[in-house]
Amino acid sequence: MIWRFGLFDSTFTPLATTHWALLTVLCLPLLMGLLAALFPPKRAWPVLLASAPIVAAGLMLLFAFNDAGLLRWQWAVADIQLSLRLNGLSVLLLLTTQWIGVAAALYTPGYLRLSDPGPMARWLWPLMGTLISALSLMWLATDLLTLYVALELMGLAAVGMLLLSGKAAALKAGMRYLLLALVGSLTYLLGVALILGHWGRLDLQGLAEIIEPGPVAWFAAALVGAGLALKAALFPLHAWLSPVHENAWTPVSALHAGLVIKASLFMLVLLWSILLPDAFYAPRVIAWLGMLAIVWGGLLAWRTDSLKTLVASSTVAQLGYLMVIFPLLLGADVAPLPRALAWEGFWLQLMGHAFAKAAMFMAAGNLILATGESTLKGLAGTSRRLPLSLLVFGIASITLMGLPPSAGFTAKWLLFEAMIITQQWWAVAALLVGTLLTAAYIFRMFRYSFDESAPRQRYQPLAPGMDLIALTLALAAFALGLFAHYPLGLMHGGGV
Amino acid sequence: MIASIDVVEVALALCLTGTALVCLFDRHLLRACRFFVAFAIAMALAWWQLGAIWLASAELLLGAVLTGLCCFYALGHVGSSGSSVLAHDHFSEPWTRIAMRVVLALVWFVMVAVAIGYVLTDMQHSPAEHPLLLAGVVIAASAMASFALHRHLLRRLLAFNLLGSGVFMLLAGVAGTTPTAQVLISVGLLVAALGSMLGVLLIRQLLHLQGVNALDHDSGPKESAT
Amino acid sequence: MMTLLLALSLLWPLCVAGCSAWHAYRTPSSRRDYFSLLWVSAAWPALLLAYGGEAQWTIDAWMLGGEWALNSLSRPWLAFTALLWSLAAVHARGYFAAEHKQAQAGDQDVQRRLQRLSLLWPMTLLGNVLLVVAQDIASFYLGFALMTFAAYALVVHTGTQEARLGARVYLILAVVGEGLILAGFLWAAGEADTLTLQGVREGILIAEQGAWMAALLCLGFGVKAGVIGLHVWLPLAHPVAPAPASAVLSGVMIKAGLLGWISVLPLGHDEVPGALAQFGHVMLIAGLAAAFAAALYGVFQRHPKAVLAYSSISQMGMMTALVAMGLVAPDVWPLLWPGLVLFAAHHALAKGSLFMGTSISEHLPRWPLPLVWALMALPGISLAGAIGAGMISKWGVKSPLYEMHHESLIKLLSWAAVGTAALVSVALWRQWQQREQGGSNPWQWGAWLAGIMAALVTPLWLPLPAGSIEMAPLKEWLGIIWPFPAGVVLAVLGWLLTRPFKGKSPPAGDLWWLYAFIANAALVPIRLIGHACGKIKAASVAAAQSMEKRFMVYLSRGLAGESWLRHHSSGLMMVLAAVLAALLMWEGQG
Amino acid sequence: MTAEWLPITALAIALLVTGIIFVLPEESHRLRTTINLLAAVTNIVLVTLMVRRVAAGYEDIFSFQVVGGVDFVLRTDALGVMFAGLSSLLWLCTTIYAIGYLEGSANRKRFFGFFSLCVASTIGIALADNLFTFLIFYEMLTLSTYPLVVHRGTEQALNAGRIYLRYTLTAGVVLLLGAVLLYSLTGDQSFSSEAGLGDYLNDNRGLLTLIFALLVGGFAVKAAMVPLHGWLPRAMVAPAPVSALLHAVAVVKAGAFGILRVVYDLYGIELSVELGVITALAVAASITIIYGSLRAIAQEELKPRLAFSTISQVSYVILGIGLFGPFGTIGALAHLLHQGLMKVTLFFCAGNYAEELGIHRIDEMDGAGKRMPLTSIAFTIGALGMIGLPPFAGFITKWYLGIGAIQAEMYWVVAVLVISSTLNAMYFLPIVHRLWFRLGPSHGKGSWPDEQRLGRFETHGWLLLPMVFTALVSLAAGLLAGLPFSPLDWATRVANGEYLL
Repeated sequence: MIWRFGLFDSTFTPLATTHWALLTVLCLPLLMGLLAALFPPKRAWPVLLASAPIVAAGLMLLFAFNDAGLLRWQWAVADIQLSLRLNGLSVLLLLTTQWIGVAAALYTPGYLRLSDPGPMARWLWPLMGTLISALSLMWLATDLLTLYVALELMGLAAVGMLLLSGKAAALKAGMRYLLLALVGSLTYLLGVALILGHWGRLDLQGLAEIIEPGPVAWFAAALVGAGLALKAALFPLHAWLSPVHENAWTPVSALHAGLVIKASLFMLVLLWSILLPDAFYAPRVIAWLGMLAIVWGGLLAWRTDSLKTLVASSTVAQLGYLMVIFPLLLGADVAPLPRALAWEGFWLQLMGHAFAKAAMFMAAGNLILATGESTLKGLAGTSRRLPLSLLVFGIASITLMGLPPSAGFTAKWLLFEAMIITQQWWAVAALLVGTLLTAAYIFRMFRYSFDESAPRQRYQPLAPGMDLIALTLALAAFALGLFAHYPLGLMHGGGV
Repeated sequence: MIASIDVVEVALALCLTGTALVCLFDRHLLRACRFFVAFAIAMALAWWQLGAIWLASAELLLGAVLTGLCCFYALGHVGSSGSSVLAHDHFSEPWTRIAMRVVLALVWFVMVAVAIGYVLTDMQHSPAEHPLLLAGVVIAASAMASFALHRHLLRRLLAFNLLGSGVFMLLAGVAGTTPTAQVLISVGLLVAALGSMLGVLLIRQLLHLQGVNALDHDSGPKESAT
Repeated sequence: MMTLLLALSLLWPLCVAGCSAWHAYRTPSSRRDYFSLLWVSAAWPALLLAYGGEAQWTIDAWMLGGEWALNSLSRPWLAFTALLWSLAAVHARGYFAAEHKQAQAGDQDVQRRLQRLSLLWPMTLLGNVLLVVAQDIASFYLGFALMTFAAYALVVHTGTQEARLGARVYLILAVVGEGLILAGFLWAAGEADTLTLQGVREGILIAEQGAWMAALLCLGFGVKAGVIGLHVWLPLAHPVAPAPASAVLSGVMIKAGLLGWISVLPLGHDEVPGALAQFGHVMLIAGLAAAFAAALYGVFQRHPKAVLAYSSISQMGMMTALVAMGLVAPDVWPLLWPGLVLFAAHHALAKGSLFMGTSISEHLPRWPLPLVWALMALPGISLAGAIGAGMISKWGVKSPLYEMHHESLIKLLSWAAVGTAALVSVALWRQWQQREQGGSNPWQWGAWLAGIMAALVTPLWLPLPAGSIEMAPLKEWLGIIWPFPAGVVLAVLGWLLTRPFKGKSPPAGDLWWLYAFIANAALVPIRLIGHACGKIKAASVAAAQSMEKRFMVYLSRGLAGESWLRHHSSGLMMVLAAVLAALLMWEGQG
Repeated sequence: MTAEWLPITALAIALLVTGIIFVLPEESHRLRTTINLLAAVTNIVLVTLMVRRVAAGYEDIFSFQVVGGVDFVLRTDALGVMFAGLSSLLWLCTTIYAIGYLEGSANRKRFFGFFSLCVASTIGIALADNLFTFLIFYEMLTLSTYPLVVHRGTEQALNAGRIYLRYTLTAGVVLLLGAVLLYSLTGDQSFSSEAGLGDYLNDNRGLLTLIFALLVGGFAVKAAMVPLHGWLPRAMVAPAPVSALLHAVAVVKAGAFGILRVVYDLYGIELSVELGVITALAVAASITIIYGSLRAIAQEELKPRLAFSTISQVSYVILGIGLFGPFGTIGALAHLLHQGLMKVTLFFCAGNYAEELGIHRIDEMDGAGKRMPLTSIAFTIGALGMIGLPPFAGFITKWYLGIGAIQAEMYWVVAVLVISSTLNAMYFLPIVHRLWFRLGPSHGKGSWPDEQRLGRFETHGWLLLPMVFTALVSLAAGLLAGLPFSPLDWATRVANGEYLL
């Protein structure tokens, strides 16, 4: 399990150029964000210009990984050993982060121009930069300290971004999120304290070697798990999520739903697979909660009247899919084949959802922006006037429903295979029910949009490219599904 | 660790626990904030006692001064004209909620204590040898519970800060004041301070916008809609 | 050359129909000629073809593989079919002259009717020709179906209440018949894996269930041939159809059924299995029953055409019996079939003339009445076997039976001929009663006269194998002729005896009314069940809807739990941590 | 010589057109029409090319790996090419028809976009060589038809769309489960593999049966087999070209085609017989046939009657599969094409009546034959073909099915065929009768519900042309069934391949 996270020594020392690429990836978003705060971009092209080196650095790392396998950088500051590593999973998540981040950034100028954001708008840029940097750091981190730093950085940046819209509802939701996120990190820290106290080290590779099952590992796992579950909005600790998304700006929601909560989940999987390599019940508790999440989130989204709540609740349900996989990822009694399938399915689902959810938020944002209504009923007749936004929404929702040819489908296929091999019929049922519920709420929304009997109203024209950016993301989720072999192969590449 | 009971540590531990509990459960918030400042100073002393000078100064600066100022600002005693809306917590919780939180606090207390017991095996035999650690457990558990119990935003913020301190204390207690632990704690302190500042700003802004001091029913209509 | 002729004889009617349709849309109604010479000529190529000699064609591209042939059987058959069609067409030109004028004067209703008729008449003809030459199942079935369904227009032509009833009965039975034929063909062809009628014959012979296949086919064709029980459309459809249509219906179209039998039954084969022979007996009895029952019932009819229809049933009964002999006594068949064909041909022309005669009696030309009635009686007398071709055809049937010693059948057939004679005389009498003066058209009576002539000299022009038919020796004449006077006498006696009873005559279509009653009675419970099902469905839909509504209420109430979750997030987090810790501990210790 | 570009190009063209249409502005009608028609014609050319290559014995395969053990494979085999041919032919017809039908109405961009997508999915379904690829296009079809069903945006249409999705998505889920079960049992199974699943029979009999039930059950929803047919009559609210395509090729046929693939190419006939599922299939199909016909009789509106007729007719295909033997197979395959041609004709006619005269109910059709002769002739051809009368296409298939039933010694099937023919006659002949034999508004009796004068002819030329074409083709398919490359001939070729004759 551990090798999958790239926690082993690399064969080659990284080239000097990769150092620069690493530096670019980690720091440039932050710097560019600060720059943008000073000179807020009004058009998309400066953003594109600024993000080009970041993406280029990401691709460079990808090629470097392709050439050399696992990359590992190490420094010693004072007495503390710091190290970063890049394996297939990190590359994938890094690229996902960058692309979604870039898409959100490109989307932002148009959005801000149209939505009259107020004076706080310029702060969005540094926060966004911080967020990207923190996320990039998280995918590369190899010790609990760095993870903690990245987690906190990300959390605070996320809270800040969510607050920017300045509406009272947003502030309330943000306040709740802030408090819960802080408490969640403290709980995580408590778990880390136990680990540090017992084993005296924080580097994951070392911990993975020396940790054996025992009460300390279990308590630490429980605390870390609970804290991260709160931050990752896992059912039943998800309730802060939808008000937050409902009131935030569209690009912020997209980033948050696509990436931020996934980061906590990533940490949860990472730490648990170190702390609980062969637990039986804990992953199952998560899985059972996941089943509930699928149903609950689906029902919430089904009955809601607000478009953004629908999208946010669907995140809860989609996280349920990921939770359901836990017993296959962790635990001692899983054969290698289903574990490998579940592993691939998990990350594919995660990435696919990230792309699709980001696209969906953007599409929803476009719809809301254009119609001036945030309720589902307000969408009546949009199929005539805003076909492209709806199409994007539709393509994104195909991924969420897990219908072919999307990443959601391919992931579901892999997961099904894994579950069938291990005979987890409940999980299979949950996934199937989830598909149907997803379809139910998605098409409830479409039903409104196809309603032709509604009175015609004025629509605000969208900035050029806003739809196209969303479309690109949604199609990326498709491509990820159809050509899943390559990214999944990348995940193997570092290990075997 | 020395075998005999360190009087200074015990005193500090008692002082910390006492101030923390008052801070957590006093409905009069101005008083609670004062106690919080006192707690932070005691905390700094504790760090000093443990030999972490850097942490002590950080705690003094970030915890006592900055966070304290933040709290008073939230109450309207620093800077802008004060309003007394926040000064007193008027919420009365149903007894079931209180009972549940008490039970949870106990459970957490036991859990954390047991966990630490496993980490420091010698503590199982003589728990009184680590008074600060014990205080940390008590503070963490009760702060957690009161965070879950309270609805008043400032009180929750205070509870969070106390929880942070408790956790740092535990961390230092079980891991010693190694550089790694110090870095962890400093990051935590910084984040707590930043969070508090952000939280206080939010509280003020919310009060300004809507006159609310708790997060009740913010999106109630959304849920009840079918 | 023959191929060209065949193509022409099949395509010509199609062209005629096409022209008719073209005119309907392109020629103004006042100048439209529905029954032009072109139209009349529709059957001529087929007639020519019949005299062109024997030939065979195979066309693979045609449906399931086309096999067409003119052989010793189909040639005479085609000849009399095409001849009667031609005559009837000529007759129709006269018959519809009055309506034609109305149509040109602008009566839209009449225009519509004539249009329909002039379009579907050639189509019916086409079907008939096709089925005669077809040797493969698909073409045969195609011809049969085309003829059957296109003839609907012929029956319904006048559009009156009775016509619609007759047409409906015709159509219902036709559909039933098509179904039976299809089933029989499928079964037989499926067992024998064949696509030709030849194959079907052989298949039925060797198949285990051959008798049942034969039964299905026979019943299916029997609808057209008016086998007893399925004959009910004849007396309902014939009186309402226009005279030329009745003529072809009764003359050649019901013969299609007969041809069907001959085509599919392994007649005259050496080793007819027992079951099949058994079936032959059943068929024989059915045929004779039809022959007698129809005569008995028919004499009480009022409408001359209904009487003639019953006469057709009776005659077809005889032919049924003769066909059945091919199964019962296979050795007689090689001698019998030319006689049967002659019998059929003669009956076709004679019955055609009789039906055309009904139109003459309704529009009497300014001729001496006795002459007219004498002319009218001629085909009837011939039909009873007393003169002309009738005699020869009787003998043609009788002599093989004599040879093979089936005297009892001969007796029965003779008695049936008595019935025929009685029917014919009743028909003439009814015509006399219902005669009307006025305006016979030369086309009309010309065709009629030609028909009579053709009927009387049938053997002369029918291209039967040489030497298969000969004149009856003089000593047998009495045996052939006697049924006619007997029949006439019986009819007169009967009329005299029943005159005191002023009862109503029994309705035409006898069993139909029983069928209709049974079907209606059977429909009642079905409808009830249908209604009940509908009610159950409505109730379940309503129940489901109310359940859904209730569920939605519960659901929205339940979803309010979301806000509870929101306010207890931190508490739940504590619980989760505690639960996870407890579980792990328990699992680790346990 | 290989031409692996062939299948993917056929698919890509349809997808490309979809993209182009979505990008083009709503107003550029002419350009859209041109592109649409061009693509449809190109596809026909491509399929013709495929037909020639398959006839010459080549099979072109295009594939790439999606994830480990699962490939995306397109292959031109005889069966697939047959279905692809039907799709591309009817694509052209329905496109022409739709252009005329939707002239002047709103949302045409959306309509044609999804229409092309629908066809692309159908082509994908036709050429898919394993279950995974098949499922991709199958679900794509489900989704792309939804906007077409709800196109009008009325309450009724939206409800119909919802019900359509309820059925098809649930079926999709069931199908997915079955497919994954199968994959986890056997791995990636190409439709072209000779082996079949016989190797797994001994150990996994129950599981194989279960998978079969899941797969066929899933496909049966689209094939509208009773009791899974509820969506089809409701989906009638869609515009006529959609109904035509839905009924003739895209949706119901996709279901039937799926069952064909499962039985013939995935399980293999021997195994299906061995499992005993074949007879069950035949029984289910028979029930559907009879039930559909009975319900059709009870309908008083034209399109619902046609819809129930479809339910009944599509099950002929299933019935043909259920008859173990080459004749049943030929019948099933030929009916796939024949029914498509005839049904599309009927729906075109129904659309024409509705557009030109506003006729929706059957009792409004009196005398329409005079007003719209070509339409009525086409309708008559379609109806008589449906009844199974020679020389129309329907007869050919009915014949083969009957022969197949006899050879499989399932005599009751013949009874089913005969009864259903009779029932078909009962619901089609009255319409034909009304068209030609009843007096109606064109005879000065009453007036049409909503008469328009759409064109120089009896109605708009674009509406007339495809209808006449399909009517003629369905006539020719029966009349000249013996020609090489006729539907029957091709079906025979496929069946020979399946039975290794």
